Amino acid sequence: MLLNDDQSMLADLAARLFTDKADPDTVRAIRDGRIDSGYDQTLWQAMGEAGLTGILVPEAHGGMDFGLVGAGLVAREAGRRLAMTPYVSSAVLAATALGAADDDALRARWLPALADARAIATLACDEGRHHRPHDPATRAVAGGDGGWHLQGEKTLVSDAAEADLLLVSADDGDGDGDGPCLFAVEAGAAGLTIESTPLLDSRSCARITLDRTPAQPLGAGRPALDASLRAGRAVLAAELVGIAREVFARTLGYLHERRQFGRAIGSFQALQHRAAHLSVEIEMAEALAFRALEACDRDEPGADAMVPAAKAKAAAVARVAAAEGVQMHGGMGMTDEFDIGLFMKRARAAGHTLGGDRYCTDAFARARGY
Amino acid sequence: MLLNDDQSMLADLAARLFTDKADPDTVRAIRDGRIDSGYDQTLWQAMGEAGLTGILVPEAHGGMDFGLVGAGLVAREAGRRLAMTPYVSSAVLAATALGAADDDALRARWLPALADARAIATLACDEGRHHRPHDPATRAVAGGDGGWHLQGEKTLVSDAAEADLLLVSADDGDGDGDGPCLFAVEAGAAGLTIESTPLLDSRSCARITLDRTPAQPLGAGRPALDASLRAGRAVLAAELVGIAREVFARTLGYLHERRQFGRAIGSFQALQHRAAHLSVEIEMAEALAFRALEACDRDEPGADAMVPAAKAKAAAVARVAAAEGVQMHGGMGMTDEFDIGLFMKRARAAGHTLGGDRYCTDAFARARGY
Amino acid sequence: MAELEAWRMDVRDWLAANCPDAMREPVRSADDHVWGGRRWVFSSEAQRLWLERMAAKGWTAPEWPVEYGGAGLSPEAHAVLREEMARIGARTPVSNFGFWMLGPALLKFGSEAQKRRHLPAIARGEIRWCQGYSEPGAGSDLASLQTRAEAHDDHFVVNGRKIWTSYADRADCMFCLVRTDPDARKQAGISFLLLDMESEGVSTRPIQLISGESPFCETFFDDVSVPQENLVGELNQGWTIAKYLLTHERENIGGEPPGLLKGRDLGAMALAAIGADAEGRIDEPSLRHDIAGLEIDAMAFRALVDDVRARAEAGQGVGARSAMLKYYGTELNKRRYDLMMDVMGAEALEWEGERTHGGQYAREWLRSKGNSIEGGTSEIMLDIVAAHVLELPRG
Amino acid sequence: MAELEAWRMDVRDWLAANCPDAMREPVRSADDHVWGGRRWVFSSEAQRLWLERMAAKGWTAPEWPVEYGGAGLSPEAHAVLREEMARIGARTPVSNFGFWMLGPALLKFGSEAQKRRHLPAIARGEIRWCQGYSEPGAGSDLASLQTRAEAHDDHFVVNGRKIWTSYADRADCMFCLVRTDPDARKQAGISFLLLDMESEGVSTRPIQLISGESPFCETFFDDVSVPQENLVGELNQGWTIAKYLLTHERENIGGEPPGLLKGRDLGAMALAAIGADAEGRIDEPSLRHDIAGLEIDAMAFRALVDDVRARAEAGQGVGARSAMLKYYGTELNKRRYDLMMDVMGAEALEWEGERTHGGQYAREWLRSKGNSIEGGTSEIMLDIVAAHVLELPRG
Repeated sequence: MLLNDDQSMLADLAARLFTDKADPDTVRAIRDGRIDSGYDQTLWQAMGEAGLTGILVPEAHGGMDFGLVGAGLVAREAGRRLAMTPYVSSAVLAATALGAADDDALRARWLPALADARAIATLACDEGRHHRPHDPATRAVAGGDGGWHLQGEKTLVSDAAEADLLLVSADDGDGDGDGPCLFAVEAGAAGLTIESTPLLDSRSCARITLDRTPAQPLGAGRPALDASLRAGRAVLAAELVGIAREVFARTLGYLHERRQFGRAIGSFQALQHRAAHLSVEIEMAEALAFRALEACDRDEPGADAMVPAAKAKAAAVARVAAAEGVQMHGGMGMTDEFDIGLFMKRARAAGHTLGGDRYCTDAFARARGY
Repeated sequence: MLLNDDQSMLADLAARLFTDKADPDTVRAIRDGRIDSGYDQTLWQAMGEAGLTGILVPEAHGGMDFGLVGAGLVAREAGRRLAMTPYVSSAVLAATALGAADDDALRARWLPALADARAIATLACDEGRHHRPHDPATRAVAGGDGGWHLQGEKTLVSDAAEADLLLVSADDGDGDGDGPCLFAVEAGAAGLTIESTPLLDSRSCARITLDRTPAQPLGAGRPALDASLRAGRAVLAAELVGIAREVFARTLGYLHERRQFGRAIGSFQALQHRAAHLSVEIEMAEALAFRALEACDRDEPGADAMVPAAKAKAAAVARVAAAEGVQMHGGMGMTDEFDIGLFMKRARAAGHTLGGDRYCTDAFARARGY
Repeated sequence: MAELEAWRMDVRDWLAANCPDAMREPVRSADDHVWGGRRWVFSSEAQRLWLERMAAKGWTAPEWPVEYGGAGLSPEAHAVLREEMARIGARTPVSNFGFWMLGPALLKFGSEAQKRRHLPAIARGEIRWCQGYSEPGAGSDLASLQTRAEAHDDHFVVNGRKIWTSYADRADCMFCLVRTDPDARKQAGISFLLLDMESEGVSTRPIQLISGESPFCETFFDDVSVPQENLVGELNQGWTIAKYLLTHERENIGGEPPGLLKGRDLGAMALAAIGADAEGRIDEPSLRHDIAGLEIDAMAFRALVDDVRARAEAGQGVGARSAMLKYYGTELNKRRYDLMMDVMGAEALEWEGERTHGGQYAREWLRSKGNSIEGGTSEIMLDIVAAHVLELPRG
Repeated sequence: MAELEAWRMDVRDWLAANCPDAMREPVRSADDHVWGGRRWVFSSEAQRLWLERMAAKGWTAPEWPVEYGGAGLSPEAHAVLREEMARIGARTPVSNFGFWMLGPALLKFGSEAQKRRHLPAIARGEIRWCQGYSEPGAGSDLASLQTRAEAHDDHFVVNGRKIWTSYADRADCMFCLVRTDPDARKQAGISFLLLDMESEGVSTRPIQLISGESPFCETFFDDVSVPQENLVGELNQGWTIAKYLLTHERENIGGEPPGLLKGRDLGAMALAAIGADAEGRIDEPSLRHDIAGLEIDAMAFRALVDDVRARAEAGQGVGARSAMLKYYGTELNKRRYDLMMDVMGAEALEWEGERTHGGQYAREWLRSKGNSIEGGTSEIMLDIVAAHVLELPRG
């Protein structure tokens, strides 16, 4: 899309910030314990100072209220540098859910803290191997005192160990058929257990157990969950586009530089055609991702079809870009020393998060009425 | 597969016969009315003299009883030359169904006539846009006199206008849940209407209507239908392999001969890789088709999975071979003057007949237990 | 902006008053379109009237200068005219290769005399042009063309053969590429020539495609005499014009091709053809999934086309990116037709008969296979992307 | 035939009496396999005994001549031995690159002294060999290798660096390709050399793959002295041996690769992981369809492998067709792992932990990406098929 001036400035800011402060090698450092943290704290603080952690937080709560196109521009640059931060969890999923919450006190307490990176929050909506957010087994039970307790287990909770606040989806058992609601659970709450489950992309991830854990309802029903998921998927699509772009740029560089049989391997037509095809796919994935983000910002009726479409497309393209990257780098691409594998791993994890291609393709078909 | 001596002789015979007597241009001649017939009568008579029309008929009824591998070897050569004959309808589908019939008089009357090409028979099992052979709307009603009548409509009946005998699937309403049975309907029977519906491959095809049409049950229940369909699918797979081989051979020839930019276009690596990939796919499709035919002949338990697999694979490969054939021939491939388009049309029609890729892939999954 | 709004109101009023009702109906077939030319027979008075009125305003070629039969509109004013015509569904009053290709070429490379002679006649729909580029031996490698034009005192003598000349059998004139210097290397010896199809020695033969009849012809030249004044640009410099027009042609691509899938959602088509399950969804899950996947690609492609257009309108050049659109758009169209064949099943195999409007499914499916060949093959497009977008080294 | 049947009975009896029960259990991991060598430590008495007994019969290298530690079996008799071992699940008693690669090379190109010295030691499992072919700058273009061996009076001095040397850190000796004539063009200046990994100046560094640890190493040579007698074949003629072994290596390919998908049906895996619908089918129709499509390809591939094997056994050469199998088999394996990731969902993303045996899904998926690179890339295989099967002209 053509960016307006504000968007261009934001994109430049993000590009500079991540180029300076993020480095794919941090993935290894965190994985191998050379950095003793689940995320890149220095980078996260820098993002906080630049206002990026509050990109979706209303100005009244100290945020930039930039909208999803802005959040996507940041995510794309984060994807290029494999930034290890709780950006999607906290600044996108949680900020959107809290923004939709029907509880001013809750919003006033948490949104400013998220906006200036004093607190981290995340969303817990998955339970099994596959993303099925609208049918949780986790139950919310109203206590006699008007409070609520949660009972259940959640998997694939990003940044749970670092989070000050978890937004957990649960069935409130009111039988109104409007689906699950979100509940706020604070770190250290009674009955909350967090078991770290390292994933292939080396990001912080956990399985959490809730046993009579006190929780506060967000009070906005399923729409808050859906808004959060939609924003998260659209922003992940932009991150995946960043991954695809970067891995392709590196592969293109290698095609220029690596010589075999007395010529640059990029001069072989079979590789040229595959690279050319891939370049079109990447352009398309990017155009669709930002079109979908824009449609969300404008609340267009087509947004519900565009967002899963954008996520499915970006995930597929990022996977192909990574696979072609490894193949075209030959043996080097298979070594941990090269970064290509790190992009491949993140593309796989981000592609699955909040619904893999099949889930998203199906959601697109449903939104289109078939 | 490695052919035994008998099979090699048969393959040589078929190759010679179709090379001499069949010509893709016959498709145009029949389509444009230069030959006033729904099939190539000269070729069909020659096939009869060589015994190929009786390849699946038991020796006791004057046939070769060669088995399906033999029938597949013939079909592959027929595919290469786009032979316009009722071979699949009469020599494979009908011969197999009649061979499974539980009525000696019916067998004795028709099998010898099919074997020496005095009569043509066909199978009518489709009704809608898509192949769903086990749920016909056509009904068979027992008359007071012990005879049966059929009521219904069938589509996509190959060679119906030329057939002396139609084997029609119908629900006999006995409610035993064992599925449809086959009934024999003779040409000219009361209430039988044949409306010709020309298809893109220019073969004889019709929609037939049955209105209180007298019919004789084959008496073998659904197994006769299933045996016929299995044989037909396996033999069509072999025909599709022949189509793929021939169209690929012609394309390879063009890659050698056509020059652009001062070199043979076959020296361009992008085309080389696509051709090389396709050559492997064709080898695989051929290996699987003949493995499936062999499995039928040996009545292996795996045959029910292998046959739809072979059909789906061969159809997909033939389509790709034809599409690559057109693309690599450039504009020439798009002209009716070249034969490539004829192969593309036949590949599409044969691929759909008796179940397209989706039907066959699903049948494979069912046979595999998932 | 106020100026443009005033212009919009003028256009709207004029169209309301002058566009016949019949010319606000969609064009139903290629024959329903006005191609123009010496032998043109209007199929209705409305067609004739509409062309006459639009030509009088110069709106058949709105951006051409007034002195050459156009209206001298700016791109912005032209956009308004297009929008207002689209608003009431007004048909294009006339078009042929004279408008699409020769006009732009003459405006850039033609002599003053050529512009004055040919452009007004095109704009009035009096001369129908066709294009003579490809030859049997010169497809993707267009510059290897062999049709020979020998320069004599005041004329050329043309011998050779062109292929894929759309409507050559109905056109009045042809612009074509010919070899004027057989010794020069490829591109260097090519000239751009105009010739009258009624000249002695010109003959045409229609080409039948795998989908049936087609507008394409072969055209044969047997000692055809062409006046010296019909040379456009310099002698042996025709390749420059050809390259200019090839890019021009590709930049027009990216819109959805016409045909029965245009603007249609395969999902809706499948719901109708296959039926719905208990949830109201296409009752064939693997087909539903494949359709959704393809429609996602189509949506992504449209998003890219929109981006490229927006950049072009913002004055950022399109350049070699047009090859990306040509490549993907045509391959996508082929995939959509392939899937349509799956959706329609047996019905899509029919070749004749009323039920399928004469085998429309099968014929359009087959015709779509040519999309990735005509106007530059997919292979050439990928070569262009590799060389000029990715800047990979030549093999 | 009667002779072979008698042989079969003898083999069966001997195996029944001599194969320890523990050696009839499947090998559980690469570490469970006996690689042999100077530093080998048997993990059980059964391992030791089994190797000793088999080596004494010459059955560790059944087709090698008796005088070189083999049993001199005909291919037919060897096939019977293999079948009888498979019947009771008997393990291969020992193997390493000495058996797979060096043995065949020495038998064809080695001197009598080299055969007598090296083959029996390999057959007895006393020396573990590794292969030194690839270099950082010489991957697909192997012949551009730069590791240098300078010929002195009675020895060579080797300098350079090899990569992808499997188990170089655990092997006793290496056979490798070195450049002995730097002025000759590529293939012409290469020799085939044997060297002891304990020689001064040899060092190794393990390579970590994207999937985790690996058997691969880099190996560095710093003025390593190698005796003249360790040259196999003629000086500067090593390429002939390398080519022979590359073909030999590919001909062994086509079997299913080891790993958690070996012999498993993705459909059954999905039924367990996703659950069944009311009809007992995988409760995700698009996944079911994709699995079925892939398993059809797998079935077709196996049919082709069987055909090629049958032709080879019937004495019809395999030749460049082995490149077809290498290409398709590895690409198929990658596709199967990709689909497995879809099937297993979140569980497949785990990198550690008992639930997934230390992230086995993710790691094997990542490892599979190397299949189409190692042993000749898919691109090289397609080049070979194009040139030697389809006989298309060189670009």
